[in-house]
Amino acid sequence: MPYEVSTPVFEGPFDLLLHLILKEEVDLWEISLARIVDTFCAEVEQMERVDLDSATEFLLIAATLVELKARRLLPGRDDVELDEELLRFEHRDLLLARLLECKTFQDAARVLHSQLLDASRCVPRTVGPEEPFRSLAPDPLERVALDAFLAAAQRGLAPPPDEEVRTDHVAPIRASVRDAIETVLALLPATGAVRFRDLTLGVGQRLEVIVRFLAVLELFKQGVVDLEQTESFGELVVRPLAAGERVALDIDSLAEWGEDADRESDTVRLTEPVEEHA
Amino acid sequence: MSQTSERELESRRAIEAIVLAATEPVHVTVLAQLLELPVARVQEICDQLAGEYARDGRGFTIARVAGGYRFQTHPDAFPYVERFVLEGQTARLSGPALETLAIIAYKQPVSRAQLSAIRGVNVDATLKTLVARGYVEEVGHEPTLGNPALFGTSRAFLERLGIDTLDQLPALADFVPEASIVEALERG
Amino acid sequence: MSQTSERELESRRAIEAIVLAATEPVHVTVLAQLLELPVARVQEICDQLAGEYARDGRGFTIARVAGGYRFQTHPDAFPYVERFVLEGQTARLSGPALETLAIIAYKQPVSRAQLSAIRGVNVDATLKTLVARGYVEEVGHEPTLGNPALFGTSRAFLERLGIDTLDQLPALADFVPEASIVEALERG
Repeated sequence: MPYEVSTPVFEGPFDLLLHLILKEEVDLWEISLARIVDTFCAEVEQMERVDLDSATEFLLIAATLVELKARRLLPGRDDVELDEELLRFEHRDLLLARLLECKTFQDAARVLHSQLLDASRCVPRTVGPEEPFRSLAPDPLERVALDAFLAAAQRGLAPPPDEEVRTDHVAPIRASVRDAIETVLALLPATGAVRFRDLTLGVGQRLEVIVRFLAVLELFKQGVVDLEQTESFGELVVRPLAAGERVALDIDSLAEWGEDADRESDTVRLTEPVEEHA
Repeated sequence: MSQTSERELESRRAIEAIVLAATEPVHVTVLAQLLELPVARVQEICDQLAGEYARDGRGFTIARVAGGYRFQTHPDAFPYVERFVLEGQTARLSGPALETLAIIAYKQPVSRAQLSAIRGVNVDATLKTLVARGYVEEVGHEPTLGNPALFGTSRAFLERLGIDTLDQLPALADFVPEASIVEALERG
Repeated sequence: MSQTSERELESRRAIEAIVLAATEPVHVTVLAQLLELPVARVQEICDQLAGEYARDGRGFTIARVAGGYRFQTHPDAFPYVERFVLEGQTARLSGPALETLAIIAYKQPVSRAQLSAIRGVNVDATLKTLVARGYVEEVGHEPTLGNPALFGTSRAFLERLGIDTLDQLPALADFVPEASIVEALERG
């Protein structure tokens, strides 16, 4: 039987990402990530079973992309530190390197496949000797020691080693959305509007900018402020609603941001059930 | 003319290749059918080939055995082949075959499906080899749909391994098989 | 003179007979020992034989694979041979299995974790398949915590690829994406 590659369902996130980029369907840094996510979801739906590993890895990559993109979209300080810029390239290069590696081995596998195919057209003789030689041959099992036999059983029945959960990609969370809401409330003028850019003046960490953005979103959700953005990627304007229109801030709902959102931790608690948000 | 000799070359090649790769003597009618040639013509070609091998002093010939053709070694090379065979160079169990045999030995009786599930690959070819070698035999049938065969090790297996009973196999001590294997065995 | 050519004929014959009787490639040193000839001479004879088979349009050849010699069928005869060897042939490998195999072939020895990192997915099941099929085997352990196993390709891998050594694999550098692709990725 000839060797065949199975129909190209995407195996893992690199495959998919590579495919998407090379087909120029998406430009990861310029076009909305939503498209990648949509395409991914469409692919996942076509899979016979959802592979948790792939999905997880994809989440990691998507998160990296979101982070990179967020950094770009959020109003930056003019004096962007060189270190940070370099870090950004590093992230990007890491991803690029992985994608290139993935592509390299994809192509190597293709050649390997055709070599295997070619080789399978030359059928080796494995018949062995004819009689009377056949009965002269010692039995192969006679040369197998009992402990080697045991070892073979152990290999054959061995469980795969415990999987190691890598968490080094999870950034420690230092900023709390709850704190940021308070800060934003303090910064909001009583009347008139303010640019989001101004709400983040003097903020050093990108992460803090992101958290402050989340705080603004929360305030918008709760009906404390209104948001305006006249064009894509344009200036984001935050306008506090008049006292009459304003709804009282529901501090309890902030609980979903997590009491321990500011914990300094680089571990993920895998035992916690993940809540489904509507 | 050139057309004929091309066809001629193809037929000769095909016969040589088929007989070389086949595990049993290939019956002359099978060759005739495959090549779409009369039986007599196939015999003619085989005779011709044998003649050429003899003329060229080859270490093998194509011989007619039990109505079929097979390659066999030239009698003059007997001492070399004998030494080669006696040294056990022709008899080796591949790693995967040994592992499958070990699984059968420890988990018998097992079905083909259980073995495939544990190994993660289709075990048909390996199982065939093990049965042909006489290490493994059918020991019963499962009482489930289709009554799949159950396999176990043979008396010859014990003898070759140099033990009297299966109890003398070293214990798979402190060895807990992975859940998926337990499942495969339970599911049957 | 006649003495020499008699000895010569005997060696050729013996090599052909031994390789015909083997079930797997016969290592060149085994042949050299059995024939009491230098390794280089054995290689010379085998090259000569392969040349004669090609010249005579034989349906087989003697090929050097995984360090040894074996008889194998001529690729042109494959359509005929195919029917006889369907059973023994190795089943196809899936795309992911091939990619993992390629990584192992070029990066060996390589650990499970390294493979997963490159593939971006868990490779446990694929690795198990490759090991069970005999393409891949454990070749050692990393001297780090937990001593994770290191994997490499097997002899059977070379045999199925029909190559003598890993050096005969196309250079990995040939597959490094060309500038335009790197650019596309960079732009992305």
